[in-house]
Amino acid sequence: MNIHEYQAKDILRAIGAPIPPGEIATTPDEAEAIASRIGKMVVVKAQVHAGGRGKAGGVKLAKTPAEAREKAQAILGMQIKGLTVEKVLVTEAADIASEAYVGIILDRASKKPVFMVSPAGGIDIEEVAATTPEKILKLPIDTRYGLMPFQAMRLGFFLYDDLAKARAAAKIMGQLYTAFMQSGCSLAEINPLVVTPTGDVIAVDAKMVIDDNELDRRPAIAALRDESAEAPSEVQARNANLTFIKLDGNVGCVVNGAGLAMATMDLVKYYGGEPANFLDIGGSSNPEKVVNALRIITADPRVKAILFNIFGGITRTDDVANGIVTATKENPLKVPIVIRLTGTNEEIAMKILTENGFSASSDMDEAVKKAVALATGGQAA
Amino acid sequence: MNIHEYQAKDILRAIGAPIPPGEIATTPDEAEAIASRIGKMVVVKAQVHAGGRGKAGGVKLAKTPAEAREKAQAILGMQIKGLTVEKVLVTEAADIASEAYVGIILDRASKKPVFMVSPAGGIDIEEVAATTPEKILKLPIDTRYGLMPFQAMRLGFFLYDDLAKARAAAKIMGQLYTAFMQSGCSLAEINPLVVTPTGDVIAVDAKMVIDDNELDRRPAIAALRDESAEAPSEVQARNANLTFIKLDGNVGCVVNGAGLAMATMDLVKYYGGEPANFLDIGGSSNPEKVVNALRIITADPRVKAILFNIFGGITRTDDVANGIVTATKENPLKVPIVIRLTGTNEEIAMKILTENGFSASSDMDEAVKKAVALATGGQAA
Amino acid sequence: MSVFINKDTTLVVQGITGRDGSFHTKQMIEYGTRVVAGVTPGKGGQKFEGTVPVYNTVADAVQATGANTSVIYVPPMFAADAIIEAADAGVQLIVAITEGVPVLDMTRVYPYVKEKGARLLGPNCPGLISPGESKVGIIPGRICAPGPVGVVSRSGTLTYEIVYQLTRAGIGQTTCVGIGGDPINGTNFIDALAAFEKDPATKVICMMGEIGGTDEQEAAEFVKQHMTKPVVGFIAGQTAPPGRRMGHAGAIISGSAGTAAEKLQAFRDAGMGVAKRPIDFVDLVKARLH
Amino acid sequence: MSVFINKDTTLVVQGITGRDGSFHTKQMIEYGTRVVAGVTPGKGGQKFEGTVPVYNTVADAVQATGANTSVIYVPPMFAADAIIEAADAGVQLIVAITEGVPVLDMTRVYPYVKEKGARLLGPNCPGLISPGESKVGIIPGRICAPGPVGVVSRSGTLTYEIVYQLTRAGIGQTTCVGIGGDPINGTNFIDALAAFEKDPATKVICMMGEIGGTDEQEAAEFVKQHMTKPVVGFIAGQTAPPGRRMGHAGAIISGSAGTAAEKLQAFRDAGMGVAKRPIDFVDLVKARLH
Repeated sequence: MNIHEYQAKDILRAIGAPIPPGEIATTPDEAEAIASRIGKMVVVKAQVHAGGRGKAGGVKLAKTPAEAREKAQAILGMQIKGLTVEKVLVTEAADIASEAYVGIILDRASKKPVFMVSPAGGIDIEEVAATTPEKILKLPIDTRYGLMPFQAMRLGFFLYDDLAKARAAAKIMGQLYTAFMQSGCSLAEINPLVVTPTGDVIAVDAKMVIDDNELDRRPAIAALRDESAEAPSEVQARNANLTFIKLDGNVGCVVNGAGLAMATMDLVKYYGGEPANFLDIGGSSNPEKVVNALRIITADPRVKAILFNIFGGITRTDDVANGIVTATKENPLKVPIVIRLTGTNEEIAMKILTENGFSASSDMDEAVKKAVALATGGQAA
Repeated sequence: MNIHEYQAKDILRAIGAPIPPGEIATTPDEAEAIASRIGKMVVVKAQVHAGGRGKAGGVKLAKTPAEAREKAQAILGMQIKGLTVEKVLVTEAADIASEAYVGIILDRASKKPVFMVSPAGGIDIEEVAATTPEKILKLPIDTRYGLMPFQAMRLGFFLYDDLAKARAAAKIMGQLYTAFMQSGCSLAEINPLVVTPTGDVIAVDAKMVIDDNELDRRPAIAALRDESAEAPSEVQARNANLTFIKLDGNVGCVVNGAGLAMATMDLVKYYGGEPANFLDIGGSSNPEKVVNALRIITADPRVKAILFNIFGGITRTDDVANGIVTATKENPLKVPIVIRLTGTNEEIAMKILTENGFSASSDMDEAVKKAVALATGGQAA
Repeated sequence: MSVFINKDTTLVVQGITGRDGSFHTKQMIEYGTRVVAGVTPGKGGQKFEGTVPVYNTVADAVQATGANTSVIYVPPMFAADAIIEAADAGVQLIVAITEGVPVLDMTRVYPYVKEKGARLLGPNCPGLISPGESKVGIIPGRICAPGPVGVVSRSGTLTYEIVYQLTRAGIGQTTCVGIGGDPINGTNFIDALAAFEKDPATKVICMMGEIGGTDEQEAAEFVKQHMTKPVVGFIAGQTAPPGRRMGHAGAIISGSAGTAAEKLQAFRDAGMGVAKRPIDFVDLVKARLH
Repeated sequence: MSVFINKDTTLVVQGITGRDGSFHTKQMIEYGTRVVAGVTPGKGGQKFEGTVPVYNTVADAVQATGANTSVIYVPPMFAADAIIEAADAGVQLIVAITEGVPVLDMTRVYPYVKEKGARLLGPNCPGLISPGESKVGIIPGRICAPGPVGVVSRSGTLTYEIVYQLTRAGIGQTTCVGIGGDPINGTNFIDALAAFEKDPATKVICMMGEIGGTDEQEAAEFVKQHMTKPVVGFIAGQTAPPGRRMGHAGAIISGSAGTAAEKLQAFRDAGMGVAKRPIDFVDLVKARLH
């Protein structure tokens, strides 16, 4: 789960990290009021779950409260990578002597959170990694020990030769690590970490991504979810316990299991079609899930055919059959459907489908070929 | 460092452990007032750093506030193992259905804190260990992981078959472990852990010993020290950064290093004498330490001879010589002194001593023999 | 012959009285797995289905029954504790079926299990099956048959699909191993490949990977360096867009790393067979069995 | 020959600019120890005494100089971090002189160092010296002489006393090792005995124990089972009362465990020589050198 910059900053601020004051505004009036309270030059920053906000015109300096109002007016409602800006952060503009990058990512290879720091901050760290890898220090952290003082100091000295700045940075490393662990992150970043002309070290931008699996035990973090910042179909799918990702094709896919779902999409492509989505109904299916899945898929006008591919293990194929029957009774389908079912309770499922006027096969390739043909203008066999 | 039962209970209570209400009293009036507030049968318990308080008559039931006053009157001022009772804990008397033992000790062998629990509680756990070891479960805890839920449940099930009681006990195990780690303990005990007739699990007595090395970083714990509950000479020694233990003999020993100090005491005994004390002036000596050491030792009227045994490594023997000269000028010695010095700056030390009328040797056996002879009625050579 | 589990596998089921645990325990017993104990705190002393003794703790279960393998069906927030409990009790193989285990939990679990010298499979995996000998987890027994092919996969139902197609074509398996799709798991492709290489009954290995990460590339390198037996590979997610998580926490392409094209190239570079479709495994395996 | 340190020992001093660190670094250099680096955060780039380069971190120091051994003179509250830093930087031998390290810190340090495969000596120890080759720590060099006796001890000044008496009697040492008196330390008697057993130059071993714990009993058992070379033992604290801590955290008799009598009996049972007084070592060692 992504959270907004201002939310990540609130978490870090609560731990004591040095972050310039700022507040969130949803209207130009609010932005002006906040800028007045701050009483200095401010930055107005679009709060959307997308990178490249600056390039898209979503981050603007404002010298006066009136100017802050004007910039907020321009940014609020703007579209960035398909997402509408609903909120702006109005925050004190920092004087910048130098910029560094500090991040923690949960790393598959080392099986640990890994600190990545670089004195080349403020820019895309993947680019630094590709072009000047010697400017990045990567330090895996054993979570049984946590970030140890000597590690924090080593990270600090990688950024700054000066002891006081290295110490200040080390302290912020500790705060970022605490935030990462306490919030159940898979990523936490401060970019840029800024040294001001007076030598203070402060966090000017912050980003956190939360491991979805952590949300059940962290209700305060889960409450930070901003559904207005996500695609409505994906919100709907998540609330129905489905994993759904919208794509550009015309074959709507309903599959159980992520691997089989991806393989099914690949096979659609192999036979000349284009998948309209990734949709995993998960392991323990029930008819209701299937109803929701069909509702989400049929809402997409580009979908020309629907393909079910269900391999029953934990999933009972009769549950899926019942779901198809229920859903299509409620909302008769406007596009053809191809059903492939095999595994647990396959005979019962076939019977249910046949009795309700559906046909089904047990062969994956055959079903995919048929769905592609239907989507590209052929007829159901 | 030992802390009192009531202090240990305060620590546990702050973590949320179920402990019957109680307050500390230094006068019978206070005890009566506390008993009135509690409004039920109470126990009046002597707060001294000594085991066997019950047997010594330092723990008494009181049915009424007036009786609490009476018992407090009897206990306050009483001597238990040479220590005067200055405070009593007045606490609600628990109804007891069963008693168990729960303890954590820092164990040399496993290099870990080890939980010891036994359903045979309320009595001396060392006796249980000796006679019925199958009634004790010992569980080492890896501090990198802490007490894990399955371990706490395992300990709980060892005490109680019933799930609710095992869970309640597991929770208390977690609280005791938290207290142990947060306070820097070398030992923490709840004995007895009581099940009441209504099935509640509560901590009726608690004990904690703090690792002295933890005190520098735990000022709140260090502030719990009750100097009135310790022997004055040991308090004086600790404040002077000396390690001192009073014994029963007549040869006062001043040595640098714990091992050499013990070996010196052993040699005193070997040559027919009895050491009056263990005293380690530690590694980095300065003259002031020696002055304090002599002050503490000469305060004991049983001391008939003083033996210095100094092997200079980090310790500079000239510092020791200067300390002897300073101390004896301030307070001329009433008993003979035998000095053995060797190592760092030995020549300077010998010169200082000689110029001030002392003699010194560099041979340990010779010095010990001479000191024993002096203490048992001989004369300084 | 088989890898990781066989006729001598004696199993303790953690969470045996839960919804998933009880269902799959029945399935495993039916398949012939030697389920010797179950664990549910507070139900110690009871019997599951009148036959399998239930204990309060894994330590009790192992002490009483000598179980050498554990399978875990507890809710995600308790799974890390359950895995460590099993390792602590001296179980040698721990199969964690639970989906949704917080990844940070696994950063502590992994070194614990490693220090104890146990093997962990999963979490978020379907388990494994040695057809005709033992099944631990949730892979449907009826789609498998004994035979000479080792199967290892990051997916659940995709594994079933491919095993089903192999079995239908008359090609049986030594062991089918689902390693799970989580970012941090106990057993990886290389561990399974090494085990299959050592197993004399395994003649060909089928390996199903996914987009995301570099495990498949490292496995391909291992095949090149250390495997004498033929390996056929497949990658799911060729049509997946970069930067989006496809269900599994692991199945995500970030930057240029972890694409299907890159992984398939690594397979080819290692001299592996490459299945473009699941059904292609049948012919590719057949060709390598002769 | 010697154990643990020799002419090839290259040393980094953690806390080189502190009071104790600077004093003893000078002593070590004077003795001939190859002190190649020092560490003090914020003083990276400076030179200690104009010759030894100082670094901000141990990682920097090891990377620049290849130091294989570290000695630690940092304050007790920072010692655990310093030990782990040394182990993390790949140092093979870590000698922690610092006294007063919280024991709970050591419960984390010990497994860390072990997982890294490094050896820790101490904390709260005087270090070690291989006379004529290298000295790491604070044992006074002038009381030692090269020779055939290995010395291992829990005490500081008691070790000096005995080494001094040996040297005065013309008996030199291969290596004198002070393992320290803390309840949890990195190297115990058995580790040192095993090293001396393997060192061809060591002919007799002197071992000074103390009351408290069971390390000496276990060491005696090790001598009985695994040592071909003669060992002479001593126990300090025969006159110590039970239940009182005699300076060292370890030197405490609890219940009937850890008494001097018990330990001396274990020595006798293992066929070891027993020194009643420090001076007795001289004759006991002489008798065993022939």
